Amino acid sequence: MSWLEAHLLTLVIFLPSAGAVLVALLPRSEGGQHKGVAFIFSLATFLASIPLWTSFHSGPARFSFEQKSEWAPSLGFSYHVGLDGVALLLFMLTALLGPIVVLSSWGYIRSRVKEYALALLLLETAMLGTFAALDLVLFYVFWEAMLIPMYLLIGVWGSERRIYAAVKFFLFTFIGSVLMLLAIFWLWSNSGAPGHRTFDYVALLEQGALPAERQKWLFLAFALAFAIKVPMWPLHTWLPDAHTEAPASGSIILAGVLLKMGTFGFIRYAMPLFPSAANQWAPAIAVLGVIGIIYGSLMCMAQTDLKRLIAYSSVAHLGFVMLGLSALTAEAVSGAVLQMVNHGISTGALFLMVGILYERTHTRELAAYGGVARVAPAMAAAFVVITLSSIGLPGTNGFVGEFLILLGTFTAKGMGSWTIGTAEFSKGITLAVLAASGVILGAVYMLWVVQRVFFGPERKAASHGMADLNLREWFTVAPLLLAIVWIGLAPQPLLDAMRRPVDEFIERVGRPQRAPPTAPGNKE
Amino acid sequence: MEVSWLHLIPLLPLAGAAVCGLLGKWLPKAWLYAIALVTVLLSFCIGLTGFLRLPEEVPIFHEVAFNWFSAGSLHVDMGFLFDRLSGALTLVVTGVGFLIHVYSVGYMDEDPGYWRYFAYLNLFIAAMLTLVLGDNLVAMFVGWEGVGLCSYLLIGFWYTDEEKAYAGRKAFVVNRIGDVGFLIGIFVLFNATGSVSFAQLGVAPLTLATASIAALCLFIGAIGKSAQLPLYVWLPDAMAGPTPVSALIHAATMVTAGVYMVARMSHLYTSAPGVLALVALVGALTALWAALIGTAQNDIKRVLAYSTVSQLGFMFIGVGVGAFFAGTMHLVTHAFFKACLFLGSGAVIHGLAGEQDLRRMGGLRKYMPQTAWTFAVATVAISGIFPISGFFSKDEILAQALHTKAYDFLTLGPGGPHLTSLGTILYLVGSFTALITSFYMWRCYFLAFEGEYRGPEGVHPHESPGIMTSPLWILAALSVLSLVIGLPEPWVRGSFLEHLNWEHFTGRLFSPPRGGPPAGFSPWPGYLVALAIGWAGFGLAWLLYAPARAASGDDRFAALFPRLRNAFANKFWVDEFYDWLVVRPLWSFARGLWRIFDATIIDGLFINGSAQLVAWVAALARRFQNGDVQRYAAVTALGVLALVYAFLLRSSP
Amino acid sequence: MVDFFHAHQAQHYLVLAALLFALGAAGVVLRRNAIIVLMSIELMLNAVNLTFLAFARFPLVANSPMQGGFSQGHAAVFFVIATAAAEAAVGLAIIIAVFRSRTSVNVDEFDSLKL
Amino acid sequence: MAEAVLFYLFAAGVLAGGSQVVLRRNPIYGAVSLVGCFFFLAGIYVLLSAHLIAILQVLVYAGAVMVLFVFVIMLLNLKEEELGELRFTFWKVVGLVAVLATAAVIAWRALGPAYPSTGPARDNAILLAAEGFGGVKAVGRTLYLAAVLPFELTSLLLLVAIVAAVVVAKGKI
Repeated sequence: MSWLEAHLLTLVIFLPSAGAVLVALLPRSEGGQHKGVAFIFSLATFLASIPLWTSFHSGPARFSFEQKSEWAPSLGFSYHVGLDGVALLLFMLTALLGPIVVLSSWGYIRSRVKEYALALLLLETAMLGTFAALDLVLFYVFWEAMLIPMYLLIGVWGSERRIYAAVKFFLFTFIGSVLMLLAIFWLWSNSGAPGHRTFDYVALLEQGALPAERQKWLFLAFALAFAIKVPMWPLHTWLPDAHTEAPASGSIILAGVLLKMGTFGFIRYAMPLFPSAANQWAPAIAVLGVIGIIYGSLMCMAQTDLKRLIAYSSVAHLGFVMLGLSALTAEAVSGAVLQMVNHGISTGALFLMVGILYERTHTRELAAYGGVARVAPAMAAAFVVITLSSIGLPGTNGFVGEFLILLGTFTAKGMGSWTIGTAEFSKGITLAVLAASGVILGAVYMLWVVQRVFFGPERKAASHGMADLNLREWFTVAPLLLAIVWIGLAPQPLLDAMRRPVDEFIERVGRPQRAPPTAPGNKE
Repeated sequence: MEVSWLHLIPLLPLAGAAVCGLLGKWLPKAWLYAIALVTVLLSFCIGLTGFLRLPEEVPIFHEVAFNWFSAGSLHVDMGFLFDRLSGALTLVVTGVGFLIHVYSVGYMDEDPGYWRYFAYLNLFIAAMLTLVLGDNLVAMFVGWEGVGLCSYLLIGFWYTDEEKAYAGRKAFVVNRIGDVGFLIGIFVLFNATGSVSFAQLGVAPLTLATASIAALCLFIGAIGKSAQLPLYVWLPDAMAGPTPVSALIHAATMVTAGVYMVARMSHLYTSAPGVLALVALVGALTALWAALIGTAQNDIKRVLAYSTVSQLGFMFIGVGVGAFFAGTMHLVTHAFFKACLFLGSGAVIHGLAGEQDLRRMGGLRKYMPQTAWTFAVATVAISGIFPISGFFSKDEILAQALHTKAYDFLTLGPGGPHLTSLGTILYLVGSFTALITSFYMWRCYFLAFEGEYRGPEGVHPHESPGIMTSPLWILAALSVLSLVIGLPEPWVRGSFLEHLNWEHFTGRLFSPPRGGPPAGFSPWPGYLVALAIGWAGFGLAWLLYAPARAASGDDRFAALFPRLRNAFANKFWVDEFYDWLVVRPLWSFARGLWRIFDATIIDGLFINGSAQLVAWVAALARRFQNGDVQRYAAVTALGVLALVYAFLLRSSP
Repeated sequence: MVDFFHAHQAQHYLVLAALLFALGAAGVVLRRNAIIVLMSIELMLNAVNLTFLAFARFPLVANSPMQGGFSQGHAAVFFVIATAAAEAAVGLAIIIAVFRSRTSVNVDEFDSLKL
Repeated sequence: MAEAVLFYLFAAGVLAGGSQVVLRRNPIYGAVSLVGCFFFLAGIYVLLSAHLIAILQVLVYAGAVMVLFVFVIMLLNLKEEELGELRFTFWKVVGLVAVLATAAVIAWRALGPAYPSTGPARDNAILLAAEGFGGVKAVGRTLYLAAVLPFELTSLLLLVAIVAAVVVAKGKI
């Protein structure tokens, strides 16, 4: 194995940081060279990550491209990175969105361009690192490192109520993270004798299950951090504010990658580390997921602000993902992972389109729009395709994910059943049927948006000679459109990549190992 | 037989759609037309070749194009199944589709969005072919939703009109309600059998409960797609689209998908006789309901739309009584004459510069004789007047309903009365509906083509160009000729026509209902009654709307049944009822939930409330932070005292 | 010699340190003049130094567990002295700076730190 | 015996000097008595065998640091009315009481039985005295061998302090 091969992952992770260093060295100026550097480095990151995808194969090792260097051996943490199929998909998604994000706000960001480019590049490294980390401390460092550039993106380059939104975003996320940090420390202190303790994810995973009583609290601590990030109902209210106030690039990152951190955290950390607790809480999470689906959809129908509406649609979509994860069947979990990617692409693209609209009209009010399709037909066509993906039409990526989730949930016999009176309702079937109603509501609100914005007579926002997509915007939209159709028609490579981690996940969480008996009298 | 060319049938129109949609704006018009038309024609030719070469013993072509997705135990192939049923429907879809493409060249020529139109139309053909040819439920669902999408796009084709855009959205959403039922049906079947392919579902043993639930869920899908009670409301509004679209999608092909699906899943439905009865009942009620509304509509396309809903009801009676061949046969014949009717109405609208109101037509036979003749032929067909196709196919359904044995084992509840008389009820309802059908179709014909011209001044009614009339003639001819597939089997036994006989042709395709097919009844009594009914409807229409005084026909009708006609004219207020019951409460609920729960309780009370609490505590703490360093020092000294006390006096011995 | 140790164990030095510390602390709490506050802090630091030295001189165990032995106490005092020098320099600089802008060295007039 | 006399003498000097710092209204008297206090303290250190520290106390504290204080006091040249009155407020009283109570607790505890007159402390002290404890060599070995990193860092601290003092006091650079 050549040096390059052994360090490829690390190189990709830190390539944007190298760009950030370069940006920092460049003098402050009015020109576009900061954005240019950011674009080149994010594009290079994406290109460099392509070999990861092409040379990825599920070998005997659980993680590919693994690299481990001691960092502080006496404290048990190390620089340990690697990718399994699930992480790889999200890693690729992040790398793909990187250059698109830089291009998306090219014309819109005019103040503090240097800092903006810095924030974007550092954020990208943090995001990539979060997916690749295999050490809990490293993971936590990357996880928190995402927070700062994102906080600045919202707070500095956002719109009117940006400070409120940024603080809200920060506090919400941080409260969860702190509990997770405590749980990480607990795991560490429990992982061996002093001097032999470890933060290493793989080592912790192989140590076997903790007592059920302990798992419960640790799982809750991890789950809270991730649930806020997802965000699960009722912890979602930071999301509409953050999305509404963030600039387009921030919204794309937020929807495309940051929300995935929560669901990724569930599938990578919270559930496998604490399998019996996960198994025990899964129905509750599934119920919250379904509430999120229906509630989020209803919220969408009540909005008058375009970005806020799409933010709420994320709540609904992520509800699907959480439902799939907690169904604990191979179909549903595969669907959930696929849906993470799908949501990143389609909702990212939606925010991209909204950003393009906003750049022209400077309004997010739905009432101001109408008849845009007449003046900007290509924009309308792109938006409709993305909408179709968002409502899960067959042939687009959204369908495969939603279908697998619903089918997997429907057949989830392990969830047990509720008894109401004498009637017995299988939890899986009930939840799948309820969640399916979200499919209807999704069509209701998304098509309403399409009609409101693009159809009908031309209203205020469309009237002053709105330009259609320009070349730069095409470059941002086209890859996402291609991805939508490509994943819709040929999702199998993605499903193949995630097969092994999903199977292991099911193996570990789906059928809980006999947890060591808890202390007598502590009967669970 | 495994083949490798089946995927071409849907792929060609899809490629056409892609070219038209992506490049159409820049292509010369002639090229675009050529691409759109030739791809469909090629599909038709492939379909025809395949159809003629179907092997005699196992008349099936099958192809697995690629593995679409598989996860866990689920395995979904993009596979195609070409048997006599799907083959025939392929021919109908591509054939009628091609004719409508031809017609559209004339109809849409002046519209600036013509390239978009042809892209959508080709996409529709591709989706419909996927629906028909799919070899598993998921592939079928792809087409199922795909046609819904095209329907949405084409209904809202003239999107600058808010109402038309709304109609498209309504169609999609109502269809989605059904689609969710379909999805759940797939899940139930997969849960029970572990497979989604027709081949395995066709032989899988199912318990009555599973079969019933699955059949019911799938039927909900059919209700949505095929516009049956209670989800039919989108179809009349769907007439907002260009008229050829109404002909192709909302009459001939897409809306019949539900019937096709029930026929395709005959094994499942015959395993669930209760649901089968429900299918027939829903069909009968819808047929009657829509026919009644159709008597009092003034928009020529709406009349045809309600007649479509009504005819679909007939088809469901057919499949619901276990006579899957009868239902699908009516599907085929209906495709021809209804497409002809719609295209005829399109020609009328075209010739009257956009006028759709029957009250402002009249006497058009003089101005557009070709349209009038073909329209008349199709009207004869739909009214069930001997001997044109509709007569045979509709009567076959009614006769099968009367003699059905599908419900012999069915009781109303455990130990309740047997439902043997259900078939008779269906027959009576169906016959009465046939009478009304004949009446309103002739009313429509008389109002439009006979009597004096009542149209707007300054409009010069004119015949359409040849490119539009020739499809009319072909479809009219097909409406007549397709009678051969409906001739009773005993009549044609032994002759070459036997191979064309639909019952014989599809013989082994469908599972027989539990009581077995009805056999040994004479068709004659049914024919006589049907003949009488057809003419009676014509007579009634003549009484009220005789050519000479067609204009005042509605007044006479209203004078006869004032309240009833008012109810018909207002479509039984169903739209208003749904609006009141579902639509407005849902939106108000969403807004209320947002304001009260999301914004006030979660965000206001819990989130900002806790922030407020922190602020109060901080305000309290701030009073101690007055900036006086010496006070800080004093407090520190107190703290040191406490620590020293704790360490030195409390803890050590 | 021996008698002396007998008579003067660590406790005498510790009591002296406590009193000196109290004097310094009282100065910090009571006096308004910032320079005197600073000098009182020096007193407190010296009281601490005294404790270090006393404990280094009279250890309860025979051998120090730390590398460097009981001289570590002296090393600590050394660092305290260095830090105190630095602190005095910066503290006096601050006093000068504040005096320039406020023409006062009274600490109770410095309250711009309050929220 | 002589050492005991010396101890009480020095201790009295230390306390007297210290109390002058706190009680004198004019800082210049305070500073001068602080110098005296430090000298007496250096004597105490000698009694504790901390010879090097005692020398440093005189050189650094009584010398360098106190010169700085005196210099600043002269520089500011406060007028009589600017010196400020000693004002007792509630919190000052609380602080004073707390300080005195703390000292009392420590003293009471120190005089208690933690350090018995005979026993290990005494034996260890005798042992230590024989090893040249507190001399330049002993302390130097500790500083340069065991605590070399903090020792070097101290230089950094002093550098920072110099820069900070210049920046803060200079106003505009």
